[in-house]
Amino acid sequence: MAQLEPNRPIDGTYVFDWRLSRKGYRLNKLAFSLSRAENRDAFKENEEAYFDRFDLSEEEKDLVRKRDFLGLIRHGTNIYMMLKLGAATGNGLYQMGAQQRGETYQEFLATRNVGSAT
Amino acid sequence: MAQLEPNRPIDGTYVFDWRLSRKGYRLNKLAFSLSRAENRDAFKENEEAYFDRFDLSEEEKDLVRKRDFLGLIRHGTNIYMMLKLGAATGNGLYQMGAQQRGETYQEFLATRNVGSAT
Amino acid sequence: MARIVGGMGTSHVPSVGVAYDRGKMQTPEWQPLYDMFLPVKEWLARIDPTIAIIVYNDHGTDLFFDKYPTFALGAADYYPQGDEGYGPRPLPPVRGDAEFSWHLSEQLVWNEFDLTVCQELAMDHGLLVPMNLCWDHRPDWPIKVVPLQINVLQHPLPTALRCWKLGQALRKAVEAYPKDERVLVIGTGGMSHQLNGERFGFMNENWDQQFLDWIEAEPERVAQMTHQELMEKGGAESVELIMWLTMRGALSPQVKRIDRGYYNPMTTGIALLTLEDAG
Amino acid sequence: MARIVGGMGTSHVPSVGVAYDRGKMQTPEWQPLYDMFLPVKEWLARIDPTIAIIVYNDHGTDLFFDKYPTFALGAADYYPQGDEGYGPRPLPPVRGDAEFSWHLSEQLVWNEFDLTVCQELAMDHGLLVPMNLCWDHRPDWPIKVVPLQINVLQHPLPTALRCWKLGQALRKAVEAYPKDERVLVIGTGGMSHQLNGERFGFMNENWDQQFLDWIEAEPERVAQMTHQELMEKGGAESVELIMWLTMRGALSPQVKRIDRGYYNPMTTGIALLTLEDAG
Ligand SMILES: [Fe+3]
Ligand SMILES: [Fe+3]
Repeated sequence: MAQLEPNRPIDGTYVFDWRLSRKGYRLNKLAFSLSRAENRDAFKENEEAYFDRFDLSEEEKDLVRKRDFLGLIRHGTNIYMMLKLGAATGNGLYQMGAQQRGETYQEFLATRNVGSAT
Repeated sequence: MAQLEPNRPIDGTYVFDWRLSRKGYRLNKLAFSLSRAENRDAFKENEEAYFDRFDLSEEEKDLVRKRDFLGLIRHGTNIYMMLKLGAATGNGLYQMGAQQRGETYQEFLATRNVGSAT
Repeated sequence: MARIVGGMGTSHVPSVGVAYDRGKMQTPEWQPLYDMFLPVKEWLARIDPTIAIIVYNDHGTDLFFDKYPTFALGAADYYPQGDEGYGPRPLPPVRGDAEFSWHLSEQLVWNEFDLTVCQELAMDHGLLVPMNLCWDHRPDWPIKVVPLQINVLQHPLPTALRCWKLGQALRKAVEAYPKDERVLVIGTGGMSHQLNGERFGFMNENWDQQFLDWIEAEPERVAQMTHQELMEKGGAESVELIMWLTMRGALSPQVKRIDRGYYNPMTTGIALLTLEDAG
Repeated sequence: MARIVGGMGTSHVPSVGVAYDRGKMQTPEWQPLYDMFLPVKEWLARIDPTIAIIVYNDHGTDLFFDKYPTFALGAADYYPQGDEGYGPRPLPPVRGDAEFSWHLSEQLVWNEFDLTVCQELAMDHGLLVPMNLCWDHRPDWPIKVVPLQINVLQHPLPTALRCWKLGQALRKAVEAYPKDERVLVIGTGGMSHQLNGERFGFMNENWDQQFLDWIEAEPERVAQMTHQELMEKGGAESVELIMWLTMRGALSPQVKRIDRGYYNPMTTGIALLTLEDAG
């Protein structure tokens, strides 16, 4: 039985299906590579050189350069892969979340039940 | 339904089940690594140094040193992984097969329908 | 003969691991969660499981989309910790039981579950955070673990119904093991949460509570839900809840509820449910 | 709408790849095989498939026992060639159809087949030798391929019955695809052979011929066999024959046989069977 209904999109939601997985494959590969300390070091040292290992398009590079997390999600970056990109660029989950919501970090925390449980 | 009957062993046959796969894990890892040209080069250049990458026991190293293909199979080397070890040591499938049968290569070929189809 | 002695459902929130490592489980923010697990530890001491089958998911730690399995079963004597991007946490490797795992793999594969069998598998918070909440890892984990990884990242995911059936098959597989093992099954993940898009931070406590009712008493209702329905009700990442169905499917139809708790401080409902098997 | 136009069963012997690359297919040793495939090429020109689903197995080329899948489906637009230990053969990458593959993965996973979905997968002789026998790769392969890899290396293997059911589900999945594709399903592997132990070189032509009868007309008989029975009759490595069942399961119950051939020069029965679907 079909589990997804493409004709019933969920607002503000990017279901990581095969279309997104294909589209984001190279970005996800880069992000996944950052689970190794030596790769994080290389990325931090020279981001542009690091891009070259993954055959990114100019558009993809720009999304990383700008830390455009919503743009990255829309381009097929998987959220769990993106967490590693966040870790390597000093952006935690909640910072990336606030940006996706179009809020500041403090605005976002104010929407939580216990905003100090970070 | 159970697919294997350990109480009905097949003569001269080593079914690659989980017991053998566990036992031969390191040997298989070594053999699998030889599907890369640079690893084959390293192996050929210094076999003993290459062993160190795979944490082999002395018994396991000896099986490789002696090109003891039947011993390798009994120790859990998967036949398809062993083919790469054969390739790196100048032993084709039929040479390894003859040795497992306890025959010379020529003796083995003589048992075939078209011994020249090698 | 091995048998299942109990089941547990619990969320696996990464920030809990951080709080645990920093000794902050009794700060005001985390005390409610700490308290929630106090009776669990007493219960575990009483039912005294020897092996935990932990149904969890990898979060881009060991598995990548080059080859993404639907169901991956660990079959090793220990499982190292993966690096989730911040370096390893101060935890020992998880202890496994390769022989028991391989027994399960034979039973499940021959019973038409198409596993990926893993002799190497690195663990992340999906498995380690529930372990932190249940057991002390010093000097070593006091229990052996079988990791059972379910794809909840890249659609197509296994259906809720398939996860339920996997649990039922798992029960039979456990009961076919000749050694005396007391098996706890843990299903992790959820509850409502969404981490991607403008809907980031979505939670739905009403649905979470409903799910906790259903998974205990009417699990087939959850097993009939589609991923679309789950995501609409609970957020895109709440599809993780399908992993609870594998736990529940492995238990007896009737169960005795021991504890139930819920706390939703930030972006996820952190729930706990412990169930005793009717045998 | 996509539909299945035919099926083929064929062995995948590595030495055939060597003979092919060296231009030795018409030496006395290989002429019988060459001749066996002449009518196949005519048949293929007639039924004109646009996509081939090739049910094959990896031989330690891309997959290792760290994480071994039961069923792995390729979902890429091309598949590079792996290195089997002798360096790459002079062949272009295999062309895929990622969209069609992903369609199949959705249908199969949601229909309770627990695939490992592969966006990167390297091909070996298990898939390439059957392609060599069917098509010329110069300047490029004239057909798109969906590789469907089945574990026949590390027990527990999927049962023959499970492979048969996979074929049936595959047929439904193909028929649910909205684009007009003419699909050929190829099952590779076998026939009788054994490559390990003192029994190396074992063959059983009587059984091979029986299998060819059954797979065409009474496939359920083969689907009921255990791996133990298959190995006793045909040698340890002949369990590869379970892959023919996936091909046969994808065809109509009644089929029209086009060609059948058999040649066993060295250590394996090299068989060919082509079947036309009744639609
Ligand atoms: Fe999770
Ligand atoms: Fe083969």
